[in-house]
Amino acid sequence: MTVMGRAAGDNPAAIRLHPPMDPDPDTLTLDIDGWEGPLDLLLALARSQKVDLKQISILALVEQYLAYVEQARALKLEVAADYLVMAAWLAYLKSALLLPRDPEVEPSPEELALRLQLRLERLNAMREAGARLLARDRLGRDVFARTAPEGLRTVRKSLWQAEIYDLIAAYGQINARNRPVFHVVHERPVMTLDAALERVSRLLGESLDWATIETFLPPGFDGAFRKSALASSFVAALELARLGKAELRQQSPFAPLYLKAAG
Amino acid sequence: MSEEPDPFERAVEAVLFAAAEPLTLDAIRAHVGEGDVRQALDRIAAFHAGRGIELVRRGDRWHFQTAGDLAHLLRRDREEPRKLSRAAIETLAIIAYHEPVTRAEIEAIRGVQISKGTLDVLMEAGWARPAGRRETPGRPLTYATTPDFLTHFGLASRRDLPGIDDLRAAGLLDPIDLALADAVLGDSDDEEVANAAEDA
Amino acid sequence: MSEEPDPFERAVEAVLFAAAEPLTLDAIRAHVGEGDVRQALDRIAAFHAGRGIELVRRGDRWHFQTAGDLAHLLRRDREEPRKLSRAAIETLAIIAYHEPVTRAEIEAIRGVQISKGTLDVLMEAGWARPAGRRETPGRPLTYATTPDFLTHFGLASRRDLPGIDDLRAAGLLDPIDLALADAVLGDSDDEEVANAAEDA
Repeated sequence: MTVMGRAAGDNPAAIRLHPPMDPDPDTLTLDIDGWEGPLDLLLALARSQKVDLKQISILALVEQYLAYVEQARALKLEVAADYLVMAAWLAYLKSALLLPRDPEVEPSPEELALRLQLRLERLNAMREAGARLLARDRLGRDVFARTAPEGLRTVRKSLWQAEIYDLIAAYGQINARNRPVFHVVHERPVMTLDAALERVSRLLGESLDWATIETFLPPGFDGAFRKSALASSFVAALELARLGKAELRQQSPFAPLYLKAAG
Repeated sequence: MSEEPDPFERAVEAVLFAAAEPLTLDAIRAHVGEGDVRQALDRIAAFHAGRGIELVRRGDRWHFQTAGDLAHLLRRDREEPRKLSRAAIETLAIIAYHEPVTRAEIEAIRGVQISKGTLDVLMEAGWARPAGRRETPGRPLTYATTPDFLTHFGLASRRDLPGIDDLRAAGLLDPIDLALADAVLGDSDDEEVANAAEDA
Repeated sequence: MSEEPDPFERAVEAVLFAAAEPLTLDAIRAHVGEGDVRQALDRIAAFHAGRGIELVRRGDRWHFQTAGDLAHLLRRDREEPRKLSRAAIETLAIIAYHEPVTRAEIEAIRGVQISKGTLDVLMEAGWARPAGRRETPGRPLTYATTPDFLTHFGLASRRDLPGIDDLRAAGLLDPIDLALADAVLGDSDDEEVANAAEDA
């Protein structure tokens, strides 16, 4: 590392901007877009020093970077935040390297500089490795496999499995499924139409006044039987009205239904 | 190999290997340039003769192919254990208990149609076989089990299959479906009637 | 050739030739049956050495391909089969030389975040794959290269990665903290020697 050694001799004014291809300001926009982040820019600047990365002057590199970013801003180019963060950090590093060392401050500026140099070395190593990788004889570009191989085939043959238990259990299930099933329909409490006819016509004869249909139902029943009796009694009432034996009256839909013997 | 391969021969070999289809002499020449392609082909053919790859001529085209007598190696059979489907195991059980039995009879007993694949699977497994035609209208094919069936299921004969009484004693005639149905339907008379109608 | 080719060697050769992709020893064995596949492969490789077709090993898989020095005859077009971005190339190199490596480690080396498509492109190409989680806080996913990566770039194994031995020797594959520690220790070499002498 030559951080301190070279720093004193370097004249900041002599540091020139090194855009990668063309120093023309018009293309600077493209250049800054072309960097893969601040570290990438730093690596390109470092390489422009044309020394092994181990011998690099970090102080010179810092100057180069700051000058580059300054120029970009002078040209009113938009500089992404991470480049500015790096610029601020490098400005701090620069002052720390130039000022008398404060032993209280950890890590030391030399360590920070070394860390930066190590990062650049590592990025550079991977960049070169990638290039060498891509330059190899690549299958499908430089070397070729057969274009139309016969191919290998694996024919899958099923080895069917079943146990004796599966077999007899299945047969048991079929049998159970198909055994005749007997059903006994429970006797339901209903009032037949005949019974209703008999009851309604008998009760009609006992009173001359209008009476709701409910009064014709057998007393003391609830639920299903009462519903059945109501339905049957209603049909019986309609039948009696048709025969001219009864009159029906209702004020409106769902209003109480009144019956009385005909005329 | 001790002798140094001829560069031109190497080039022809590589071009033929990478080609998508058999190549004419002209097509080969278009890749490798000037040289005696015919002679190179003869020498390549001789080099590979009797090995796993051979250079063959088809009309006026040349190509590499796998040696014909080794074609059987390119196909490999692999056995995979598979469980029979419920439909297949039921069908097999009906055949075993009722053989010889027609497809229509199997369906009548199962209460559902069987797909074509079901009987195929049983025959592929080597457990069922066609067993002649029934002399009734339409002369339907009947099915029966095979000796392999007995072997696989460890039966000396079909008479070793448990009878209906055995199945009942083993609880195999009290299927879960109906027991469950009874439990559910106990609550409501109306529902029981509806379900009974569906079951019938 | 005067000598009679070994039948087993022929069989291995035929299977490799017919295969659509590189084959492992096990895959070859599944087709050719019992025999010393490794020895057969060595003999086949020797038989074809220096010719237009070569048998090559890529990881634990083997395949035939055209000889690399004949690329100029065979190259179908000048276009790269897959044009990779600079970010993708660097990321691939980092994965290959450092695997298994987390996304954060890749980003630390490159000094920028990985944009969304970069790893996708490498995985879609079949060169990178997720390789389990690192048992550190957050359990980050790691990435590694695939067998197809070796095949595509013509590497017998990762040890064949260009310059990997030099990079390792130079400590450039070690984390920076380790390199820093080494640099600090370097200053105190004398002390260490002195201590070692005392211990002895």
